[in-house]
Amino acid sequence: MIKVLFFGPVADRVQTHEMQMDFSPGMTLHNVIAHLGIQHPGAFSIVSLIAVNQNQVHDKQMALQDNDEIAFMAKFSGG
Amino acid sequence: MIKVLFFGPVADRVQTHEMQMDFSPGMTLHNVIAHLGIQHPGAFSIVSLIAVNQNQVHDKQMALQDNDEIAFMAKFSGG
Amino acid sequence: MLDPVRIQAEDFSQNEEVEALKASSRRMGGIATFIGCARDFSEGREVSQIGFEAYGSMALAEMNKLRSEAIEKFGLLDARIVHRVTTVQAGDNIVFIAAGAAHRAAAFDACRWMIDELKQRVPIWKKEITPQGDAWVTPHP
Amino acid sequence: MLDPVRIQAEDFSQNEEVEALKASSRRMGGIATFIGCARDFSEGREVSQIGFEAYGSMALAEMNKLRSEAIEKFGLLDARIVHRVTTVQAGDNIVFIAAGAAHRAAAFDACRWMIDELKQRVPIWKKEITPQGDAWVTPHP
Repeated sequence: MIKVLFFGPVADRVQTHEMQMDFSPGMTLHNVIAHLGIQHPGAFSIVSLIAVNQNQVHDKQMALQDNDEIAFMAKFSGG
Repeated sequence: MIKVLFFGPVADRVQTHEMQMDFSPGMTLHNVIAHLGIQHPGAFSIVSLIAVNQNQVHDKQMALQDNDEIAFMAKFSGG
Repeated sequence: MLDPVRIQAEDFSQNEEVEALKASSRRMGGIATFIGCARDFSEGREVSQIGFEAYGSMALAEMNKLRSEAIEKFGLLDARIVHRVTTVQAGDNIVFIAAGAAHRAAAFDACRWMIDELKQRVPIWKKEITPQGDAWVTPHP
Repeated sequence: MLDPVRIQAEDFSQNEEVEALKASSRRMGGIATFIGCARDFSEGREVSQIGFEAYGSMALAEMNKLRSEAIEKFGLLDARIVHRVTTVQAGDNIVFIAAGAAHRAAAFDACRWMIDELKQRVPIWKKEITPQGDAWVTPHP
């Protein structure tokens, strides 16, 4: 299973904070983005940071592992 | 009367915090400095600021008024 | 003793935080702090409340990293970062940053650097709740 | 309510000072504070206590001027300056400065400016009391 997290404005647009996706060997971050981006284009248009296991990731070709936690995030506005 | 004040390191060297001097018409700040400077050269060597009535004064030819308050001060080290 | 880096709903006490900071060293001569609080209006709109949401585990990890980096970069004796994640009213505290150093220049530089970096790097989002409706805040580019 | 500019022997409470500062405006988004405290050594010498002496009336007048100038110069919503004049132990608080503004840049700039100016302009002197004897502090040129 891959755990997918959404926060703040992104969560509002996806209308959930969390979903699960089945893991399949060879799966990349790009596969997840492509799959979810089609269903939630409005949410993904404001995604500016992606983290895998709490670390920011720039390379969308990154291979995922089972039980990874992916977070799709809009620009931070804390402080 | 002119009130003369000393603080911190200057007061230590003069060995007092306050003295009175008779006022005479035409008296200038310079007169006071000349008079006290001879008696307390060690104290006056560290004076770097002079205030008359709580305002810093640069012009030693300044005429004094009766009841003026003069302060002889070393460099500040508060904070 | 409270942890030097925290995300919490409840308010913080500056007295307690500064006390804890000072406890770490007797060589501390200067402490710079920053408190961010909720304004009652923003960009011309009236704001009655501000809501916060955080990616808690990542936010806490980033805040800890930020603190360690600041201590290293500015030669601090200690530093603290506390961010509230809850709904606050106008005037309420949001974030607290403290930097303690032997001398004041390092404390000021570090405190400012930490709040600037926090805004860039820590996954927290704020939503302004106004009489006209709610809106997530979009940071200026 | 405590006066925003004070010289006093007793310690101050950051909580109380920040509360008083915030009470002046609901538009305050950023508060920068500086706390100066007594280090247990200075220039390599062990310092057990620090004594302060002030030209009280002039010091208070200068601190009030400093506060007004900072509010004007940096567009602050409010500012506070408290200096203790007494004998303090290592770790004790000496001076507190706070600057509150709509945004953090002005608060930081003003807070730093006020402590820098205070050291230059306010007639207060400190004496370090060490096991080897007392010595008035000579500020660096």
